Amino acid sequence: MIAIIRQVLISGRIFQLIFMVVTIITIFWYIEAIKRGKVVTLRSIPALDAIDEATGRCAEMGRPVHFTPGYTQGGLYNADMGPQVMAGLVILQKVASSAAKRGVSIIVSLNQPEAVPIAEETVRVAYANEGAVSPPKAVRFISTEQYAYVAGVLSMYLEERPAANVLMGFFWSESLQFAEGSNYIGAMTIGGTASASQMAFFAASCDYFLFGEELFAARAYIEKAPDLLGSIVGQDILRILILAITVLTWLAGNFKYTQLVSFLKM
Amino acid sequence: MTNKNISVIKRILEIDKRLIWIIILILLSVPLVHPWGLPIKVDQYVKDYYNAIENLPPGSLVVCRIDIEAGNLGEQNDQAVTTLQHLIDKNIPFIEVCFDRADSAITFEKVFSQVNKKGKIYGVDWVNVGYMEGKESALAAFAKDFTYPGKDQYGNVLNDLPLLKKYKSMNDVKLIIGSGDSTIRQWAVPYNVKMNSFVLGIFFGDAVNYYNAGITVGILSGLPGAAQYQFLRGTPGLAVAAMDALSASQIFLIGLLIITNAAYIYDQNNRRRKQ
Amino acid sequence: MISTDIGIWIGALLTLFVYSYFVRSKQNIFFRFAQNTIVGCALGYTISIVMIKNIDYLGISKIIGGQVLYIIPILLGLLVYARFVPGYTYLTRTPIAFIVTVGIVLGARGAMDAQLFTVMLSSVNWLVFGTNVVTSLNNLILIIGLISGITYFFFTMKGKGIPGYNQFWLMGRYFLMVYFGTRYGMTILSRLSLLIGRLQYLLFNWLGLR
Amino acid sequence: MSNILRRELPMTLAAAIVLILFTDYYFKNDILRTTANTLVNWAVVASATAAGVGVLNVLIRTTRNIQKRESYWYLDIWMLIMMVVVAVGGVIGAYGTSILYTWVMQNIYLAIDATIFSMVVFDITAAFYRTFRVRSIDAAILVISAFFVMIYNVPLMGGLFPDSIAIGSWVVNIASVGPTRALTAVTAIGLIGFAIRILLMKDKSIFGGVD
Repeated sequence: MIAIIRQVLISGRIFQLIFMVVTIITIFWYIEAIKRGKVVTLRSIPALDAIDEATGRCAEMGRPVHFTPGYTQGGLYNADMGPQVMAGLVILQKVASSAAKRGVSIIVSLNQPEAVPIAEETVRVAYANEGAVSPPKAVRFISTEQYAYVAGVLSMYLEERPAANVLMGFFWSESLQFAEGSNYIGAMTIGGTASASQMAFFAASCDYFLFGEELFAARAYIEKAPDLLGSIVGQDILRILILAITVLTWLAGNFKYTQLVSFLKM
Repeated sequence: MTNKNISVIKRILEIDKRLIWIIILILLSVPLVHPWGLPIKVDQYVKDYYNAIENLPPGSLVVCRIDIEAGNLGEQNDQAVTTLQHLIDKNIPFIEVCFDRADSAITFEKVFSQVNKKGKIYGVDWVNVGYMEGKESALAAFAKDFTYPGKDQYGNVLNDLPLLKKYKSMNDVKLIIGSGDSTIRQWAVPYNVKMNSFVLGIFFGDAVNYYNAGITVGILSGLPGAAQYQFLRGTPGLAVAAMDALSASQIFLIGLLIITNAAYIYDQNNRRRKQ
Repeated sequence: MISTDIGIWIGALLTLFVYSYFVRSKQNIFFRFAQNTIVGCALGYTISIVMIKNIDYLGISKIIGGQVLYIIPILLGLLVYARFVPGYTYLTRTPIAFIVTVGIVLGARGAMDAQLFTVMLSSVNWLVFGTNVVTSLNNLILIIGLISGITYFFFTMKGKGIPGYNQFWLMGRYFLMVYFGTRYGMTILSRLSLLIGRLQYLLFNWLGLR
Repeated sequence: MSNILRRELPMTLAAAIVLILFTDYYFKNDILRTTANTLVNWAVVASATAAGVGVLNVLIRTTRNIQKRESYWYLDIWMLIMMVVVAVGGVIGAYGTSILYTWVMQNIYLAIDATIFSMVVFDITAAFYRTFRVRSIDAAILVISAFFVMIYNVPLMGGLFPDSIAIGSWVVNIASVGPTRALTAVTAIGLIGFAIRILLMKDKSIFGGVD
């Protein structure tokens, strides 16, 4: 039996496959459970609650709100950056509808050509839901190249002076350039990323920030759809599993029980 | 508590940021023009990086993935120039290829123009494959067959170059110089080749993990790495001069941190007492 | 000696134009000029290298070489232009879903091994018993930092009355703050090096102060 | 029909991709391997083809600016000139090797690009001065760890006073390692959850998420 498994599966990934199957089942199970009426309450994510405050501020000052999902090297197919940008674009829905409700105009700066239709559609629908037309030049593709994109956004800051900047997605060095640039023009800044090297800068420089998995959980937090809530609950169960495995490997290492690690590495 | 004290505290807490920038600019540029020659400590991983190249037998092939984004040239220029000069001086042929961004090929030209070629011939002593699209799958394909991209950076057919007639794939390589998880995943580990990490300062933490795990043999990271490397080679250049500038400005920032926080705590206590 | 190379003069002036951003936080013609120049160059780069070269090398040359199926991604890519045809915007969804999903899955499957399992298994070396006091204390801090850090990201566990949960959650937050401080402190030096690169260009290459 | 194109087709296609790429990851099979590699290449080609949408977006916007004579409209004309120069220069000869292209890229593009990156220095010091104050326990922990790490990082310190870097070294190598790995792990969970939602066809955010 084990010999057959070893022949079919790539070595080192056997336990990972088991883990993946467990993950899929868990998430599926909890999505169904929520649909059947299980109630969950998510802990608060202040950065997402602050979006309404941000657009409110824009309405008071009569200035636009600015949103950007950050940078991807190559395109949206980039494995490290693309998913975070997509998670960021989900938050655009919240920003756009909140802006539309208060009659604030929105500016979306983009680095990915493929994201242009997504953003345009999102903005159009959000304004249409409020019976308004989306502001002209709302969605702006700037450049695929990192610093041309940075220059474009900073230049826009100086010209249109948005009263709030929502930076959610993947960032490299531009995280700090956007966040501090926002501070120079006296705007409110909400930042969010799961980019390991940049969370620290958002933590230091933004008025509100979220980081790590909170970015991926944002959609569940905003929409509260059963599919998404179920997935979050499932992921919490996985976290317990991961904690358990971590502690077990740690104990196994301490008590020189090597079989466990070789099983996990199978 | 005098009013004078309070106004000093206020002033410390509300310095115009432009004043800080000007001080930083001065602290960076003065030592650059007139280096003070403060001592440099050479870290073990830089020594290992140096030794890995120094101990290569002549004629063994090195593959460089010197993938410098244009914006990072300021930090990585000296790293690359010193490394390439070392290879040329030791008569070691090398292949350069990059995968991150197409403008890496241009930055490589800019870097290589600063190297004394010592009469080395293109195609025999070095080959610049240029930029390959496709990220990790391209890395894997290139390792299997060096002529996979077809043409080099200048439009020559790779099959016609003498160096690539002699060396065919990653199996013929003695040392990899490069960065990134993908290099380790696709080149160093599967082909069991020694690898030197060539990284930006901010990726030092990741590089150290691989170094400690014994996957890479040495690390060259950022300007401090370049300075130590130049020091080891006995050719102190701009990076060594830059160390004084970096030390001075960093110490200024640390001082600023202490003073502002002392002032802040003092100010807070004051307010609390008044209430 | 000040440089006589026109290229260096242009580069140096553009460098100063960009820094004019920091003089006042208002738009000025110099920064705007530099911005339009780089955006223009980058767009030209996008057209020639990102688009034409890639379509040629990775698409058309493969179709000519016999791999006819490579027409599919080109057609998929062309579908994105349906965005300019009123009423047919929804056609863009299929190609976008394709491109995006490839990225997400490549990330996710790599993350399972390189991120999740590496992290879980790394704790095996953090020995607390059988080493000296300092090492075992350090290793204890390592494992607590890891576990409490993960605890911070529980989304639905708050208020369930798990004993010690809130304290552990707070500890996770503090550990994350240590991480942020460390990252910030580590990065400042390498960022300062960037400015040194530009200063070398201005002082030495342009003004020739050496 | 349009409903299928609107929702079912993209979601099914996405789920199929997840399935193929996941199975390829676990199973030894050459056909799967080739299919997976081809899919990745296709994504590159499709994305390259689609890049024109971005270029058109810019062109429409700038033409409107120029027509309406909005502020700095003449610089927009300059932008279009640079675009044409680089695009033409990049295509002639072998891609990206003509003298025109390399000259513009080396002297103009590289200079601005590197300078914009170096602007981070000003931002990082301004943010450092403005925010690194012990306002709360969180901030205090952040400031104190940054302080020791900065001392650890001064090139001079390791040479002159080897003892001064001990605490910084401890923060870098011990205290910050746990949270670093925790962040890596939870980000991975978020990402895997995302992929699984696509596989189960429960996530429409892959094409924008609006109906």
